Amino acid sequence: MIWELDFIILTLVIFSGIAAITVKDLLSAAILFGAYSFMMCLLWAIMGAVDVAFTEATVGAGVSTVFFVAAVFHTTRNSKD
Amino acid sequence: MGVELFTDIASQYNYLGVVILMMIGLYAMIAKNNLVKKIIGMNIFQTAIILFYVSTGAKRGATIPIIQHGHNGHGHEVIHAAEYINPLPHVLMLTAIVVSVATLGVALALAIKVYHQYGTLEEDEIRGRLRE
Amino acid sequence: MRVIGLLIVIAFGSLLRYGVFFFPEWGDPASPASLHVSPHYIEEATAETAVPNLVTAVLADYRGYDTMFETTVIFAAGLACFMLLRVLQRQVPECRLYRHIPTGITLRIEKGGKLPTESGSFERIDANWVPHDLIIKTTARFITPFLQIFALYVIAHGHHSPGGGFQGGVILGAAIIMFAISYDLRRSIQRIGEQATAVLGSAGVLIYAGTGVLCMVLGADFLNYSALAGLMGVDPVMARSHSMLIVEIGVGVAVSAVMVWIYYNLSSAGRHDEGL
Amino acid sequence: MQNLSPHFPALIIIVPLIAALLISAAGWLNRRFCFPLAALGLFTSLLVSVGLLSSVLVKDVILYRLGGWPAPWGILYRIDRLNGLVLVVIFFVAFLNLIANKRTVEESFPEQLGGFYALYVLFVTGLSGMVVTGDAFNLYVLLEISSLTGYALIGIGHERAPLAGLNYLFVGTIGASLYLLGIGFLYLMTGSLNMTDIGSLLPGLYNNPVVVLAFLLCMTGLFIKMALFPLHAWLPNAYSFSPAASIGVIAPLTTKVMIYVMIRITFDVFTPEFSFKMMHLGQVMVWLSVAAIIMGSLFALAQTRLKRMLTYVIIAEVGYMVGGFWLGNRMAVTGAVLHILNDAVMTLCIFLAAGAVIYQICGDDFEDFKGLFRKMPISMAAFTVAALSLIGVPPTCGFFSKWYLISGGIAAGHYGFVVALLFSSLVNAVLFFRIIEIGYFEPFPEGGHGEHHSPPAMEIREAPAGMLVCLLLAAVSLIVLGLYTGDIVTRIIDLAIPPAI
Repeated sequence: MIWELDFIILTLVIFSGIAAITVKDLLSAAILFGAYSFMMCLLWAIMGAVDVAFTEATVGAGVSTVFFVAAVFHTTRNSKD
Repeated sequence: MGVELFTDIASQYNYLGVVILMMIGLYAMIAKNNLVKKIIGMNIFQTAIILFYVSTGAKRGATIPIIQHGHNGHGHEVIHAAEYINPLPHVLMLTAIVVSVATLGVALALAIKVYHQYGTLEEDEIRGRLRE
Repeated sequence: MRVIGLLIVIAFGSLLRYGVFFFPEWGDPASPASLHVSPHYIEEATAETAVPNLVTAVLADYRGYDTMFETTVIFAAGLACFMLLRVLQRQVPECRLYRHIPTGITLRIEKGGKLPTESGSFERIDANWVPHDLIIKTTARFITPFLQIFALYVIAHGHHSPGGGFQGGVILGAAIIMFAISYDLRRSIQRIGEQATAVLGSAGVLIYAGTGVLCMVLGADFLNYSALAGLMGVDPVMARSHSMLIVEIGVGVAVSAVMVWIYYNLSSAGRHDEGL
Repeated sequence: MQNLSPHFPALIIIVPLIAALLISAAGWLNRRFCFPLAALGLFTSLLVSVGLLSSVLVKDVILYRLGGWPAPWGILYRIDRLNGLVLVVIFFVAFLNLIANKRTVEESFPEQLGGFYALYVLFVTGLSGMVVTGDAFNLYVLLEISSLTGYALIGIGHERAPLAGLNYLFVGTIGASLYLLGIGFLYLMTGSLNMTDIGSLLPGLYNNPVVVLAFLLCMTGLFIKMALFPLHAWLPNAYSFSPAASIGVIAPLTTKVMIYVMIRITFDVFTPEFSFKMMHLGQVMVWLSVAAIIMGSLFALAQTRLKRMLTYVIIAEVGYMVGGFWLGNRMAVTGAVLHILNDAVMTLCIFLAAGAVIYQICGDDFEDFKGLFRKMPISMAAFTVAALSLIGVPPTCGFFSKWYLISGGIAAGHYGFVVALLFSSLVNAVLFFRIIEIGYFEPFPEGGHGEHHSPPAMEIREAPAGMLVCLLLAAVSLIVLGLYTGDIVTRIIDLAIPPAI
């Protein structure tokens, strides 16, 4: 567990989290949320939690983003805040 | 006071990351106007708790919780617990990730239904339509 | 709302930040979390269950009851999406688009209109149709079998390498979802219908609960796999390893079926005709 | 049946779980089997829970190892008198409500019958699992099952149900995640997940701020899930727009089971010595529940629709139980535990009566109740019995639990709580007699029932037979519970409360 790498990935996770919330277009929010999950999966892998990383990669980055895009597809893309 | 504070932050920054992520998620759920943004905030809140659990199980200098030496002959060397990372939080967090996806699916289904009824995902517009 | 949100966040954040001061050192091997229960898992798991991957051992055996309810949570989510979104009366969509394959001309049929009968070579496409993309279709068709084999590998190989029922099940579901996205939802529903996904979802969880009931019938506690040793003709430790594989297969079946079921309902908002 | 009794603790969860899975499969294969399977599953679990309660009365505590592993490593079921009693109440309420609402479900969800009954039985499985389990994380997973199915059962209603369901989902997920974080803090400090194991490891750490924070987090999460006063905003909308069949099982059970979980955690995980003496939280909690009782009653007075009024009555009832428990003396805690039992059956009876009336007259404004005593005598009689019990009139069980709560309040010298209880009883009296008076004395309007779409006067007849039988059973059980309060308390509740209080 190289703590410098862990620190960098953690800051990337926090930035993509804040970006996923502040961006106005919902589709890019969904994609940013996929990126957030992927960064989270890297964080787990670095911390040695390999099974959790695998699950987060498949379930978090994979299927959640598809569900988000499917939902945005049936509602609107633009949001006020 | 400054140095001791810094070494404390240096050693616990992972837990600070947990607190920051949780606050991002909580802020999004309360203050954001759009329903899908609230759902994203809910997910960030749940993954922050998962980060907390996994960092409780971390051990410095330990390898991943898979026992490798079983293949070279069946010599049963003694397994020292300090060499392997604590597997219990990983098991709990497999459950929590699966629960967060299940909640996400139901939340998006409800959001689609709300959109078909009120034509918008913005909380204040929906409240306006409810008053008529 | 913004100010209330900020106030709550700052108050709650500082409370937690104050708590972090008193947390044990991050990552030190002497923290109580790694001294009380987990040493038993690390030291005895391979002896008691013959499974090198400790996480799978704890997931499917020591705390197997948790995992059964986890699969039930996924199944309940699939059921909830079905009940919330599914529209069962056949609605004729107001306009349907057809593309003439040789020439690429698209026909727009309004409500009630019929396709000219003698035209065999028309294929229906989604209302907001995507351009005729040969590349995506062929690569998707090429990748899908390898993806499914990898998913089965992940389910089966959960004992020795990271992976197991959940990860494999989601990858299996993702292969079908990829097919549904690259082609169109109707074609995917023709191959794997909604009835198949729903019944497979409950069958997966039934496999898990059935193994538990089988152990109970054979006299041991619920989900105590060593009772199946007689049935499988192996010693109790190997019986635990094999029944963990059965349970992982049940979880994989349930999770893949439910992921596809949720995708069908979410992507077509319950009408099951035009998805992503 | 006797050779199965060692497996009763596991059977009580597995029977409804497998029944739910078979119902969902039967929903696709042929729909006639859905209702019988659900009824059979819940009835067998009711019998198993009664058998379990009787064997617990003999053997004090039953332990059941899931997967055959000893306590801190595997998951352990620990059944004593407290959760044996709550189990019987859960399955009694669920079974009665299932039979009563058979017709309404067939009318409102004709094609999705299998899905609805599977969600219904999974909801009951989640609740009963929460009550039986002895493992903190297993309780979180079962909490998620019951909440998820609860969101779905509420979201399938009409008008504003999806929006109310979504708000309930957001608030419920925050509550469940706070509980999970609290358990994470405990795991960080003790390293174990079994409740009694944590309880035995904690005494050395009581003054550690992390344990205090864990206690606050767990309690806040549970207060959100049980809709205690400042955190109750999700309940009125969620409960008043959901379909009649699902509200009949959600309203009586969710808040009561969450109060049981609070009692279980304060007794087993944080021993009473820590929760009552060290945390000196009792005063704050009792004044909070006094506020809950008063605000719940006042809001109920302000409502014009029956269902919405009943939701505020539920919020006031939550205030009774939380206040009674945090008073801390034996009398008040007995009252709180007895009130869990009585309030579940009372809420079931009043919601069944309201459902029967609304099923016939398709509207729940107060003027619709004109002259209903002549047209629907039996359901209005049951409505009156439930109303008397909520007010607290002697033969019914409501009086006895209120009696214990009031005497506990006096013994603890907390007169604010006693005044709040009396005030709430008066307000309940005003609420329900207003309706009964409209129903009994106002003449039945001959020319149709008011202006909106309700059926013409001639067609209003008594509710269907299935609903009536369950309604009468619930009303009779209110009185039977009242009469047997004496030995329910002496044989079950007194021994369930640890002697430390």
